[in-house]
Amino acid sequence: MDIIAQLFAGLSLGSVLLLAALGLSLTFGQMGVINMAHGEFMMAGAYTAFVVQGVVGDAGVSLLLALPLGFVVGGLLGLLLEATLIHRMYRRPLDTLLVTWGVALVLQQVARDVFGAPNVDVRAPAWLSGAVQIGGLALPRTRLFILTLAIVCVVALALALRATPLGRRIRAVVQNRDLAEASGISSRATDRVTFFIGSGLAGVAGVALTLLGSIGPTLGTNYIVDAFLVVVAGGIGQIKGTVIAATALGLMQSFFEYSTTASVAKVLVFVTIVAFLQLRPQGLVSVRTRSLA
Amino acid sequence: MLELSGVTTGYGRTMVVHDVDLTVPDGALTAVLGHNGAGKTTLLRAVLGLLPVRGGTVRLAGEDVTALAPHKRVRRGIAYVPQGQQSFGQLSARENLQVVADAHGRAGRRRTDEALDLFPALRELLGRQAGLLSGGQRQQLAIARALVTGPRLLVLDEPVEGIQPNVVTEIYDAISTLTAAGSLSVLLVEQHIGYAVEHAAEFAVLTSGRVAHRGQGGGEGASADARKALAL
Amino acid sequence: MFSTQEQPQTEIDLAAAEALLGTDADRFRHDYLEVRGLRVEFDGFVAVRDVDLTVTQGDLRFLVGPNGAGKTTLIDAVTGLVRATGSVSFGRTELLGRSTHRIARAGVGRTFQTASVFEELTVLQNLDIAAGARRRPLTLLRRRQDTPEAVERALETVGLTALRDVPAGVLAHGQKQWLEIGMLLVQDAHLLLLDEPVAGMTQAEREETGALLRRIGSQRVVVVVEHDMEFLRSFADSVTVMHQGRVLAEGTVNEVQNDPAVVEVYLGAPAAESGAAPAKPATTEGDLP
Amino acid sequence: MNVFTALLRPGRARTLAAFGLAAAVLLLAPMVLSPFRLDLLAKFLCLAMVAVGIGLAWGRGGLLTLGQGVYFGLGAYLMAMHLKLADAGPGGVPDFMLLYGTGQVPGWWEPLRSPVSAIVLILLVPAGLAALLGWAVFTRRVRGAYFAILSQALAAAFAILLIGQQQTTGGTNGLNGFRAFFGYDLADPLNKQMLYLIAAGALLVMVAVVRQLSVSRFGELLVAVRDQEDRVRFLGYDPAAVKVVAYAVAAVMAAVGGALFVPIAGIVSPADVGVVPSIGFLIGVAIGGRATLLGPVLGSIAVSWAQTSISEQFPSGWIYFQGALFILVIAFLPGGLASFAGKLRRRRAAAAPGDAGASGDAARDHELVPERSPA
Amino acid sequence: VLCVVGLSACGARVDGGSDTSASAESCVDTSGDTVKIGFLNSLSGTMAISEQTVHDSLQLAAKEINADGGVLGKELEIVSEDGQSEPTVFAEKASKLITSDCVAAVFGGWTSASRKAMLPVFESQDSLLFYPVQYEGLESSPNIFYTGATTNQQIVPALDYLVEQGAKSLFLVGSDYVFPRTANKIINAYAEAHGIEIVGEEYAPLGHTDFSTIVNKVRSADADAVFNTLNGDSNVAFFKEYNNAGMSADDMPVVSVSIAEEEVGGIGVENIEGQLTAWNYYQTVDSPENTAFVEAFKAEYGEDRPTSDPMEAAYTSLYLWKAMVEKADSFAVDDVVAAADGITYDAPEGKVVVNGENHHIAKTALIGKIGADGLIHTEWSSEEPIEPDPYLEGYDWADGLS
Ligand SMILES: Nc1ncnc2c1ncn2[C@@H]1O[C@H](COP(=O)(O)OP(=O)(O)OP(=O)(O)O)[C@@H](O)[C@H]1O
Ligand SMILES: Nc1ncnc2c1ncn2[C@@H]1O[C@H](COP(=O)(O)OP(=O)(O)OP(=O)(O)O)[C@@H](O)[C@H]1O
Ligand SMILES: NC(N)=O
Ligand SMILES: [Mg+2]
Ligand SMILES: [Mg+2]
Repeated sequence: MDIIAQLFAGLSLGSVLLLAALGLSLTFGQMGVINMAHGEFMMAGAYTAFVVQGVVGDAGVSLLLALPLGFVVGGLLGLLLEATLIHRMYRRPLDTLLVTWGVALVLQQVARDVFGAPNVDVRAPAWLSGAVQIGGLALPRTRLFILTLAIVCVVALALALRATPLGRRIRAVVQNRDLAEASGISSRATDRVTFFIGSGLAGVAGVALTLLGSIGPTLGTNYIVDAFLVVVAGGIGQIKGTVIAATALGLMQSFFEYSTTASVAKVLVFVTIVAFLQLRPQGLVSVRTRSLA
Repeated sequence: MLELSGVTTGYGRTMVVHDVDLTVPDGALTAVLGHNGAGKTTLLRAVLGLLPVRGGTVRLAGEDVTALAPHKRVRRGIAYVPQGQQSFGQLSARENLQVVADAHGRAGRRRTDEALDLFPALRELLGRQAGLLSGGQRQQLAIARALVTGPRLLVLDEPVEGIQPNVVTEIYDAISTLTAAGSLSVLLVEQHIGYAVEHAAEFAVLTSGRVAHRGQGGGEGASADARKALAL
Repeated sequence: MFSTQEQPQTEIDLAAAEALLGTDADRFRHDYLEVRGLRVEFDGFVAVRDVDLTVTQGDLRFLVGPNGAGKTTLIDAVTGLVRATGSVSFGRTELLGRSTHRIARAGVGRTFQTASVFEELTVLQNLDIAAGARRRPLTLLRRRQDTPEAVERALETVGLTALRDVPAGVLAHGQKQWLEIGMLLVQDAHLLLLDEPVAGMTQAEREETGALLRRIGSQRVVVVVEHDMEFLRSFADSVTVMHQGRVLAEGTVNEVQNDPAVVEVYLGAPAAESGAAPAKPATTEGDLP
Repeated sequence: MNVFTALLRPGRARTLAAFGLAAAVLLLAPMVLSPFRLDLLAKFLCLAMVAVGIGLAWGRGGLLTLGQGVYFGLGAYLMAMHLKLADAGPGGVPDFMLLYGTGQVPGWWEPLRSPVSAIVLILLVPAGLAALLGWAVFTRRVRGAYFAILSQALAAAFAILLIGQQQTTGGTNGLNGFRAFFGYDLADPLNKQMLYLIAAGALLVMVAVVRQLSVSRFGELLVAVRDQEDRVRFLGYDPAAVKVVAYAVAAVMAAVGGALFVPIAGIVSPADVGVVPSIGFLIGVAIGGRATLLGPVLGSIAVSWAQTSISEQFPSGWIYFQGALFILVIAFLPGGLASFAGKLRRRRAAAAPGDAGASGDAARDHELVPERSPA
Repeated sequence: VLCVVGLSACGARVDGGSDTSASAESCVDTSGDTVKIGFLNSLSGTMAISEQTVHDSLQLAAKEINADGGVLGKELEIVSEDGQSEPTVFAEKASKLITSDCVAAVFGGWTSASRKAMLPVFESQDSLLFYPVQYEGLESSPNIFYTGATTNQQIVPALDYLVEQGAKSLFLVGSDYVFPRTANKIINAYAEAHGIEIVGEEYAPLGHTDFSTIVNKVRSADADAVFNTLNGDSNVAFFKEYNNAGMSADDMPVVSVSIAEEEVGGIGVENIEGQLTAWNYYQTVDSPENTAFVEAFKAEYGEDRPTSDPMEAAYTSLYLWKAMVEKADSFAVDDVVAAADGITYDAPEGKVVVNGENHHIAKTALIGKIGADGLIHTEWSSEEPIEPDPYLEGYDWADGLS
């Protein structure tokens, strides 16, 4: 019984991590940009939900509206970031980490100045409140919703990358910018689209998080380290790996937490990941290269 | 087809190519020869727009493309095979061709087939990750990829480097066929003077980034002429 | 400082090579490369299988074969870059299973199909690093006071003396290849594995490089992978032909060139050999100065 | 080569001059600064020590370490533990353990009672941990972004671990309230001055060490490893060993910085060692110029100073300022402010021909995301 | 060795017998018609959410006092510093306020970590800190006045209330730091003495955002009530999860000691309505003093700004200092401390009395219930101010605690 409850808790935490990491698997995984402001894009998504609810009122309608709007808001922020800063830094990926960290600081402070330092509240719609009872098990509806949302996002992204030329183009540009240009692919356009989608996913994640936690200027900072770990452990640029890693991390955290404490669990999860990368330095799913070729 | 006048370009503030005039007539092959480090690759990169041109103009079929982004030039009919067996390493060989064919719809798919006919060995490798192919296989893939765009002007930087001899023959035969049909113009950088001069209508020898010598290809004395110019 | 306009033509200097190599020829006398039953597999795809190969000092060995035949993979296996089964020994040392840098310390050096030098470092620094793998830690912590003799010689040998303080990143393709060869020389490798060392060089430069390789080969164990048949004919002592991961033929240049199987998979129709098509490297005799 | 000609070599002469100037400025500070400002400066110098190490590991070696807080923290906590034990007297129990803990000193604290073993441990533990971790990670060829993210996770884990061990580490409170430093009363301004001078001396030594490492063959090798790790392997070096040395040296510098920070600031807490302070250490390095010798030091001191003084005037303004500075410098001036001077100089000389130019911009990233191999 | 490194700059050794406290010479300047005081709150960083409110109410108090003629006829001149939510910065800024700005007293701090960081600074420089937040007790510094509750004024009454309501088992949930851990130690001791079963004790790191596991544990433990010492953002995640898992105040009430009016909005009233809190002040306290305070605050900062316990304690702290100074007729620390005992003040929360011995103040405990209006309404009151007892010396069951 407890085991099943924990299993669900783990899956559900995994789906949250997955939502947070999915966009990163594009911007970090595919494009090599270490976007520390990803968490702040999530925050922007969450505040979008807050604003939408303020305008629309009805919690159900506003949630459904906020999801696409959060995507657009996150995406536009990403686009702006790409167009002003990132595009001049593709050849120095590690620097993007530092620049976007600066951006993250500024965005947090902007949120503080615009919405105030205290947390704000987004109400969950009635149809998401409470839990579904199965046997003695209570599965919170919000958690089920997020799980579903994560699956939808993964499938949509996988399809977009696999079934449309976009995916190929993104990977081509990342691997060899000059060659892509010289093959007739606009690397600027591709970069922007990729960054828009990746950041948009952060916005969606942010909207989803309003169902679970606090909505404040530091919302993103709580997730960013974990989200990067998921991408790294999954194998950079691998959606499949990201999904597996997120799930595994969620389960690990929840089971460790169950048998120890939340703090110890977090440390154990980190240690496990470091140990795991010893075994598979390129992450779960990795692309091989011919070393120097 | 292509007309360079007074092209000067380089890296940062260091100019490597100076004041180069060069034309590639429609349906003809123009060869650029030169020592290591003479600036041949640099010149081609400027033709593609991968390096900013600091002086002079690049005209493609009469249109001034000097300020155009590379991918726009490609859409106007240039295709480029860069030096050094470059590919999109993590894409499969098939995807390497598809990513280019995507922009061309049905024609892209047809030309993919045609390109693969030229390199039958590639057909069996289509599912493989391009980065794991052998050097020569990658180079074959690079030429195929360039052909898929259906270019009017093919820009080749030492295209047969690393390719096995019998395939080299086929590549040059194919180029001859295409140029002879008038459907393709070629700008070729080649160290094998033999090929270059044999197929070229004209050739230019680059020394320290400047055109030091021009000659007519094809004829009897052409090869000797080129070698003499190179020995400068 | 250096500027391209005045960039000197680089040229191989065999006299310098003499000074670099000529010291004690004797110490290499017993070196030979012995490959037995080598097999390399990539998730089910067998890139090299049952390869036996013996190369001795003084025998400038060329390794040819169609694209994808497994030549580079063979070199990768010998230098520890890919996992292989079978046996590779050099001198009396078994190389398989050792880590790359240990293999290098055992005297094995290689170049890469795509030139790879340290672009941020100057030509001199590149060579100095190559020369120093056996330096003691304390030496490493000291500043380089003057150019080691071997490095000076190597600079002259590959004709990069004038470019010694230029970052290697700005060298042209061929210059980088020469730099790599220079690095092999100062590295004091006894077994040199060169993957298409003359790709991208002009005819004249090929000649010079060939002469240099021959000079090195007279003393050390050298294996050259090359598709340029012209070059092969001029400099190879013996040739091994690979095809689909196996050794297809082995022998002198003439033997191999006239082997029908080699002609079939590699050189091309014999009709072309007769000279009708000057578009083939094998027939561009006119290119020889 | 005699000393005189060595001095005349432009690079060396300029460095020596800069070094001498820095030393003079540092030694003069106690005479012009109020005790409070001197204390602040001493604290900044401790942070600058971390920056010097990062300059070596990141600027030269390309190892973007987002977890220097761990080593800073190790040094700081080890020193703090020693000071706590020393304050408690022989066999005594630190005050916070009486309040929140079992009232007994845990076994792993005991080695820190002796001043000598405390100093040894402050140097050895971080070096050992860095070597172990570096060895494990580098031999498995974890690099670039992987390494950065991993080191960041390490900092996060370390902070959480410290917080969770309330009874033995003081938890979020950290350790504070030290009375004496190796027997010298910390309330005495004269002793504070002594601490300042120790910090200044240590910093100068570290700068000298990094300079020696950079100009040595090891420095060249480090750059080679940064650029083409695999190629280095084929020359017979073990790149992991090279990286481990740089990483461990950086760790020790961070630890010494941390150890001196404790008596000067009077406190160390998990807030000084986690993810945010770890990135904070990088700011000064990046802004000063990561690839230069004095850039990290000056950058770090300048940033600390700006943080203290700007936040006095505008609490939230500081965050905008910090963010903007970071964005502008890294995106538009990747060589840091140190390269700004160079740029100006070059612009003035722009007309002059034969200028080798901007190639080899030391600030470029060399460790691409591993899969992005230009196949 | 150190002396050699430090050239000749070697001062006193601890065992050298020199009197070090004399070195802390006060530089407070009271000669003019103004006197400086320092406000030290986190205006940036994670704690800014809470500490900004304290800062605001301190400013309000200072403004009122100045409008009323100042202290001993001298106008208050405020020096504000930002603690940046970091203990180290608090220590540094405290030092700056004392030695550089020469303030007569400092008001601020929130987290116990920040207080612990400042304590040695105030003691060694012999200056005064007024700390306005409820905390874990077990402390009493001659240089600090604690105007928030200590444990016997908040936690113990809350437990008394639960016992009164018939609670037989408790589940403890807290953030992983000193206040919750110490509070829970006290609760355990209390529970043992009162026959209450502690069925679970869980800690989450500060900022922890996923409470599904902890809520699972709470659910299956099925206690009579939950005692919540979570701090900050975690409360939002906890209550949302609690609610979503289908639990409410009716099934299993949660008593919180760190959720004030400010936080209710962020958690969402719908998630927390009907749950209990323990404090010494609510905005709804019905007294003329409070009406005046709330009105003044809203007039200054806007209608939508609630008032809360720490804000009130901070506001009160400034008035208490004023009273002490005026009684002592001096700004000197020693005089002020000597005058402190027995000072009373009619604070918005009711009458408070300074205890000169332990530097805490007597306060009335209030158990409140969160209403649909987002405000907290008193359910139960201790009626009388409770004497502060930071070491719980007056409670037998607490014997082994400190
Ligand atoms: N990225 C660069 N930055 C600065 N200088 C460069 C760069 N790339 C090449 N150069 C310089 O430009 C000159 C010309 O190089 P280029 O690659 O065009 O020569 P090439 O004629 O193509 O030689 P090769 O036959 O070896 O390919 C060389 O001297 C080289 O040093
Ligand atoms: N890491 C790898 N993973 C999968 N397949 C590989 C890998 N390395 C090489 N191969 C395959 O092994 C075969 C042999 O490759 P290799 O590079 O050795 O050929 P080669 O003889 O050097 O060819 P070329 O003359 O074109 O350089 C090729 O089909 C190649 O695709
Ligand atoms: N004192 C507190 N609530 O930390
Ligand atoms: Mg070239
Ligand atoms: Mg090969």
